[in-house]
Amino acid sequence: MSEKIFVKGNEAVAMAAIEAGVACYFGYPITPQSDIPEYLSRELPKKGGTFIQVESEIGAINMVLGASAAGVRAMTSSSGPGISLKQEGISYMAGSELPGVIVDIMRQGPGLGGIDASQADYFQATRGGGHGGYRIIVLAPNSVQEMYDLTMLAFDLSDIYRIPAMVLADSVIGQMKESIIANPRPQTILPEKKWAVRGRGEGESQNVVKSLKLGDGEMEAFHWAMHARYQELGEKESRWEEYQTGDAELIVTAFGSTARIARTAVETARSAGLKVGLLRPITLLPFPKQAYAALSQRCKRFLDIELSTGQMVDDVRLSIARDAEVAFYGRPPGAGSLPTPEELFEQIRKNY
Amino acid sequence: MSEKIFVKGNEAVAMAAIEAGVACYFGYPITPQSDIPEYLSRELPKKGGTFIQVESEIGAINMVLGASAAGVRAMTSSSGPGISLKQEGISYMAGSELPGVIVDIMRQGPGLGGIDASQADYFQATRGGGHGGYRIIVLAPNSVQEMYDLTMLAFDLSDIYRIPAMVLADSVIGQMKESIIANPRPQTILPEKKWAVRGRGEGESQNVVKSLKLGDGEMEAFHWAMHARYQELGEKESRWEEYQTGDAELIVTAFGSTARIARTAVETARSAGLKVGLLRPITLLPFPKQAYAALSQRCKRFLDIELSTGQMVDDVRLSIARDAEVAFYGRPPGAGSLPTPEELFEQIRKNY
Amino acid sequence: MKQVFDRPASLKDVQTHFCPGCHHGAIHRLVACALDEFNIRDKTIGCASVGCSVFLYGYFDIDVVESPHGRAPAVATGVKRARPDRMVFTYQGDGDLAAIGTSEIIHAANRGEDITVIFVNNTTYGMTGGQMAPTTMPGQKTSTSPYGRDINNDGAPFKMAELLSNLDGVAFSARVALNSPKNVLQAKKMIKTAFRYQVEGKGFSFIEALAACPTNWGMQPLAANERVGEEMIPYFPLGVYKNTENL
Amino acid sequence: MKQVFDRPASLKDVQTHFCPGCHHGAIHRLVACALDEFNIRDKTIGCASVGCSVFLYGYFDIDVVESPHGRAPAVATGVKRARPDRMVFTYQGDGDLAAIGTSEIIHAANRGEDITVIFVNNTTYGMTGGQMAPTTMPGQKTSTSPYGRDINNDGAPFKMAELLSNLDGVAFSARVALNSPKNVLQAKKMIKTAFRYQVEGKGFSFIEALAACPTNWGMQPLAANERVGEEMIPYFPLGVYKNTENL
Amino acid sequence: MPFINIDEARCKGCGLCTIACSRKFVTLSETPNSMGYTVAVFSEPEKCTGCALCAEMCPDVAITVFKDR
Amino acid sequence: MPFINIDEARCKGCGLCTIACSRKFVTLSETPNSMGYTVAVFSEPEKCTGCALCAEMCPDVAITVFKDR
Amino acid sequence: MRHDVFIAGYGGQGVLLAGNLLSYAAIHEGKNVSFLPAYGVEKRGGSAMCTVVFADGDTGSPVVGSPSVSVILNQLSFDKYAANVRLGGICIINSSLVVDTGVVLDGVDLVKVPMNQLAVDLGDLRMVNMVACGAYGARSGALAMESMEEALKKALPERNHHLIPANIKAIWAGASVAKA
Amino acid sequence: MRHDVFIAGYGGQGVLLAGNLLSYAAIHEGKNVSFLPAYGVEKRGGSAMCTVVFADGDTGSPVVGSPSVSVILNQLSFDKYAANVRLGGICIINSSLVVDTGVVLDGVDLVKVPMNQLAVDLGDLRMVNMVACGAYGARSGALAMESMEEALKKALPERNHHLIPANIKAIWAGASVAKA
Ligand SMILES: Cc1ncc(C[n+]2csc(CCOP(=O)(O)OP(=O)(O)O)c2C)c(N)n1
Ligand SMILES: Cc1ncc(C[n+]2csc(CCOP(=O)(O)OP(=O)(O)O)c2C)c(N)n1
Ligand code: SF4
Ligand code: SF4
Ligand code: SF4
Ligand code: SF4
Repeated sequence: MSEKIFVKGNEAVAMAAIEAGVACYFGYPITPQSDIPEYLSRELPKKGGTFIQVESEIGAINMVLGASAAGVRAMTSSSGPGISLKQEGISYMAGSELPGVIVDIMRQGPGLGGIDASQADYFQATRGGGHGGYRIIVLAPNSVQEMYDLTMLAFDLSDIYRIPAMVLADSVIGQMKESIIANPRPQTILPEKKWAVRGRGEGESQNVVKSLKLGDGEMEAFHWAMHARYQELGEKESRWEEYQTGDAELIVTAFGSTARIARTAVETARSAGLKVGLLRPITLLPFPKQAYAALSQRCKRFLDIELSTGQMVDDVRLSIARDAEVAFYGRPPGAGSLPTPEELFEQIRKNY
Repeated sequence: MSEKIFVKGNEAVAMAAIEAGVACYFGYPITPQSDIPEYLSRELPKKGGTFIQVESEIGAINMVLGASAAGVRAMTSSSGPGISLKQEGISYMAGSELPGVIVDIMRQGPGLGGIDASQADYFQATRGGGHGGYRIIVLAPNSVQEMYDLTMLAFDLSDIYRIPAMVLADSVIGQMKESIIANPRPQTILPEKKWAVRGRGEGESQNVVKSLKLGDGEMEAFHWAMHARYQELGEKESRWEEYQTGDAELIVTAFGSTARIARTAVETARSAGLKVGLLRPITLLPFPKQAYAALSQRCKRFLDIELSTGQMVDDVRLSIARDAEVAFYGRPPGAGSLPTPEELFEQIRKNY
Repeated sequence: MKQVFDRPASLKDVQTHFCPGCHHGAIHRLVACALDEFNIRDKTIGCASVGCSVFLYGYFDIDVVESPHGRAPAVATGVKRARPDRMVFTYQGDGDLAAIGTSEIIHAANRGEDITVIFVNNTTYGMTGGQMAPTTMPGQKTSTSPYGRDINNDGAPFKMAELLSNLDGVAFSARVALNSPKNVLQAKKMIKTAFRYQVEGKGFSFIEALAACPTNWGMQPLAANERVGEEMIPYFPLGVYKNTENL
Repeated sequence: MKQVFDRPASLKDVQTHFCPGCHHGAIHRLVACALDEFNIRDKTIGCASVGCSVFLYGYFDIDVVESPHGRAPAVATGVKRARPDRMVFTYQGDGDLAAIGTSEIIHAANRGEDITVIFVNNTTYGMTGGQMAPTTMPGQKTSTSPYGRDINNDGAPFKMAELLSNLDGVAFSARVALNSPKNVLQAKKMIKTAFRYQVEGKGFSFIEALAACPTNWGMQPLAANERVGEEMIPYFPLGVYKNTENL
Repeated sequence: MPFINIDEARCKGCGLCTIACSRKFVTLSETPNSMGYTVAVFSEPEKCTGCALCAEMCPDVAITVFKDR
Repeated sequence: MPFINIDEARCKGCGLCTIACSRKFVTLSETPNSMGYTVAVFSEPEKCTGCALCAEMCPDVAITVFKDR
Repeated sequence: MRHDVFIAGYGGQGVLLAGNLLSYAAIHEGKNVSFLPAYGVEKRGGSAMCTVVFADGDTGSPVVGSPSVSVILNQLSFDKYAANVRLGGICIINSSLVVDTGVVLDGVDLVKVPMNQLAVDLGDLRMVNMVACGAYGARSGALAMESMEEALKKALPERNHHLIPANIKAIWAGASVAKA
Repeated sequence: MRHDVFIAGYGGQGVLLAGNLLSYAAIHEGKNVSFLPAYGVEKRGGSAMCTVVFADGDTGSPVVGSPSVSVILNQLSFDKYAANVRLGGICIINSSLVVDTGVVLDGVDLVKVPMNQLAVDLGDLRMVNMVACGAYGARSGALAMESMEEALKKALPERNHHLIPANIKAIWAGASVAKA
């Protein structure tokens, strides 16, 4: 086991990207994610990679589109307003079946917002904030180690399924420092990027990367094909963590930073003799429906906790057995609105 | 009753906007909605209004933000990619509690897409494609007359609730010609725009229009206040149409153009002796949950039809009684993918 | 008998969707000639934009990547940075480049990205049905300027070849036209020069081509062709606006 | 005893959040002086941008509307078109105006919107912690140009006062600095002129103010102030770049 | 003797070639073809100099030029 | 006799005023105040010309100037 | 009673104007009307189609899968759409251009009208769409000739009103050939 | 065993460095650590806080509502956060700056350490954060002095390693005053 290093969540993302062999980073500063471009502006050139601070988030996502179309690993990162501006580009990437990693360190909003942790962009991430009814892969780390590991996973899944992948965290996970093991890049077998534009080359045939599909039934067929791919993703790649769910009579569910706070609340509840468990989705898209379906066969009470007025709770309701109940506790984002373990324990007691 | 006029859906939107007293239109061309700016570039100046073809959709939505902040009625219109680009601006308007009307004539996507009718942007419209977990008002006309009437309603609701309002249609409704009655602007009592920036004026105090909320608990309070406003909207402003639902054993549900096609299919089914009804949401946000809840008390079988792989169907599932079943039939957008009444009748028969 | 004029090899032998008399076709051919000239067809990536030239991939026998409306210079930057040894060009209309794509073209030019930009100025939005463009001329009637472009409301037409020349990153900038054999031959020379700059790694090269859009101008092809010479060229003078080789 | 120097009435009597030695404060005061001078405080709407000047509403005793990052010129256009008889100005940093807001400023200027734009060039992104700006100087180290701005990768700094002067819509464009009493007095004159243009309906007026950002330059206030004179002014020369009154 | 070849299938009858030929050897036919285009026709081959200016003008690359030498 | 007034509560001790006064009548105090700022202090009032240049320089509008006449 | 008619041809044949004319005629008869134009990607040349639905009550779907009447102006459209006509429906073709009616349409009343020729005889090929309208009205009986004459005033821009008499002739010409 | 400590002061007092030091010390003792900095809107001046959680097992929530130990370096922070300390917990204050301890904290072990003074006595006010760390280690017993000494190597940038001996003195100074 290699030595542990004590780093910020955002730095872990940047380190993982380099380990994953990212060739190009394109981004525009925005708090609370600027550590990522700052780290990469320092380290990526050393590795022969390209770092550009672009004039805007729109320019950045479209450079990612171009670099990815050319067959290399490319990424961008942003938050709130910047992610909104990238929606058209993400839609084009999805429509062109281009891989690429987008890191979204959520901050409070709407509008200008601020740097406080938020989970109110769950819908934007999982429903496709952009046009055309596409979906992307969304991974939700809850520790600095996962910021590192899931960033590398994002690159692999994105290349394998040819779907843009997003790492979705917030300022708590992004600014927090923890010791991690900088795991080496996994030996995943990746498909060759035969489709990439590299110059057609002597004799070889023309490659075209595009979203345009005007033939009769062509776009509809694409939608169904992607739909099937999303199903496959759901079966093969859904990831989640269960803690003390075995005999639980109430299952708390939350993702990212909230799941960290909730876990301590669950521990408190256990030591108070309450049979409470925690179900944490690690992949938000695909949403681990199967875990909810299975657990709700036995346990009929769920408590969904989010830093919003309720978004993931829809997916929970759509995933559980019909006779199971879901309570919701939300702390929408903003200064001074981060819940404490003590507070969540209270909620557990109330809903137990 | 004033004389009927035979016009395109898009033209009806533009006429209604003028009747509603829109002072400023800001837009950027994109098919299939360009008839709107084209009509307004001709007619709005005659009424002393401002028409600007802006350099981009981003510029346009932000001009709407500015004009609306200054207290006048302002609007923009676009489709697919252009709507994606407006997401940041819409989030700022929502965060600043600014009224304003956005017309979205959906086209196929993702990416560049094409002019074929689509309903795959339902999530983008109803889940807030932008950041910050806000919601907007979404109205879904299914006739040229409704294009006219709902556009005027959009302006009123937006002014009353201080929430941006979207008119969501597609190329079928936008390009279709029907005879309409150009109703006069309703005599709605509207709140005075005391908050608008007009220059503080002698003695009066400063007005500030902003989304920034940095005080302890300030943004969280805003989220809950808006949440309450959305609930109020749901209770007071939900609109839907029921057709032959009284004794129905199967209820077809669809919005916009699809609802038009479905209605004929339902008629066919009725004449074939099948007890089938149609439930058409007119407001997609607020979603008429109460209608689904009520009908599903008695009728346990629903068939949701959309021009997508399934989006509104989530809201249907979340609204109906737990023991009711929802079947889904989707025709994702694209050339040659518009369903026919005959085809939908087949689906009704299959699910009856 | 020897064939002294034939279709360039980089141009597919297919019928285009362009309207009769549309200059896009001529510009396509000249770009293809440049690719042939430097024998770079197999190492060139074209960045298509959104407009009547959206089917670039259908006409050029090269790898092509589609760009969102106005973003071709950003997409091209991504491609070029990923594959610095390849030749990369964008092909953009005036709505695409001078309206929605303003930021992308200005910053790509300022960074001096080693790409070639072909900018087709036909004073209107062709694909969407003839709305006003940033280059629409004063008084010109379009579907969104029904009373003619009003400088006071809409501003004056952009002169991109001149404007971009002010940026240090720009190595070559020229304006050409296709309205006469003489101008076509001159345009061919300029387009080759623009690509030569990239081949020689000299930096960002820019070609503004004045083009006719008979369909949306509501003119017959010949009349439209004449308008280029009589109205456009006087307002958008042809010539080289920047040429770092002469510095 | 007569008070010969006092805080302008348009400027609230509050402590600002600006760092010691930040020139934003001085620029705020001079804008307030102009509002007082023409007695337009009560009919002026300020369009705040996103940056260290985001709290514009906290310091100016006028109506203020917040704009998304870079979009202040579009927001100002909306306000001005809705209320043509009001005075409208934007206050933007260099990241806001010359990076993400490039399209909006260029097109507002080209349309000749009757607004005044105050552009604060401090060669960095202040609010977000000192990243590279479009105006960051060659070789200048920032948190995203740790090895110094590299012209070949990042392009040369933008000279906005000069660039915008090329657009017909621009009526007045000048660059000022706040690093010495002389320059402050000159800046005061220029800012007043810019607002006078709007008061007289003469069209789009633009002020670029060179400013110190001690915090992100990692310098003491006095050293930062000196840098403005020694490094910035030679590269960004002060003066009037466009003045339609002299035409 | 030089001559040009006009590809009927490519020609859209825009007529730009006709103004290219100083000697007016290229003209448009009177009758529209199946596509509704009045395509270009080459007259008096014997006098063609093979300057290829018509071909240079043609936006649809419908003209090819031959010359001996 | 002209004099200036430095508002302790506004002054952030940046020192820009000190370079404005050609005669160096404005200097920075040695000891930081509660905010940690070494604020500006006005010395030798009797010689002040009331040119107000220090006030013009002050980014925090902490200086007001008085003059008789 | 609910009527629907599908009209197809190539760009330039005035398919949309025909659809508008029938729409205004139906409106003149106090019907509710939905007129749905359909255009392919290449708006120039290519094919043009439209569907007109009119009824006393609700028009329902503007989209029609199997039209009760189809009016087809060229071969390409015939090959592509003729087969859609519903059993017991009518298929009116422009026999000047639709030469090969290979597709057998049993249960469908196939009406051949040499529209180009009739139009040319009347002096202007561009009136082919009027001939088609007349043929539709006469054969389907869904709309009165008089209504179409009235409709011309609304369907045609002022500047073309001088053409109304000629157009009326064309309508009647189509009618006389088509009426069984 | 799970430990948590909350440190608050104003910008410039080295709160975050203190948090980092304790983190590295805990790591040195083989613990899992979560260090969560918290910054207000105005990053300049204003208040600085951080929370350090360390445990043999899972650190769980990086956010702590009622800390078991709070180290408070100025009056403002005391007034705002002292009351949060949990029953039976420890509240170590910088008595040089926290003069008014009006808030009664029953069930909490209030430890007064004149940190500024100790630091100044040792020759550098900037070592106030080191004094605080020593006080925390000694009073809570959660971390060994030796671990902190070790931690200095990692918490301080190379260029400041010459200050380590002085810092060690400061740590011990704080410790000696704080240990009951
Ligand atoms: C974001 C976005 N906005 C608008 C459109 C619609 N659109 C497609 S092409 C085009 C402009 C075409 O004009 P131009 O760029 O001048 O090229 P041309 O067709 O004249 O060659 C527009 C506005 C789009 N596809 N995407
Ligand atoms: C769309 C978007 N992208 C990024 C940001 C983050 N951001 C806030 S201010 C700013 C730039 C500040 O620099 P500048 O405009 O130069 O103003 P200054 O702070 O230097 O006065 C950035 C990138 C944002 N708020 N919105
Ligand atoms: S519309 Fe204009 S630009 Fe487009 S193909 Fe036709 S002539 Fe060319
Ligand atoms: S960070 Fe720079 S620009 Fe911002 S307030 Fe401080 S000194 Fe001024
Ligand atoms: S220029 Fe070409 S397309 Fe035009 S008429 Fe001549 S040959 Fe035909
Ligand atoms: S310039 Fe103003 S803030 Fe700076 S030291 Fe002088 S008085 Fe204080």
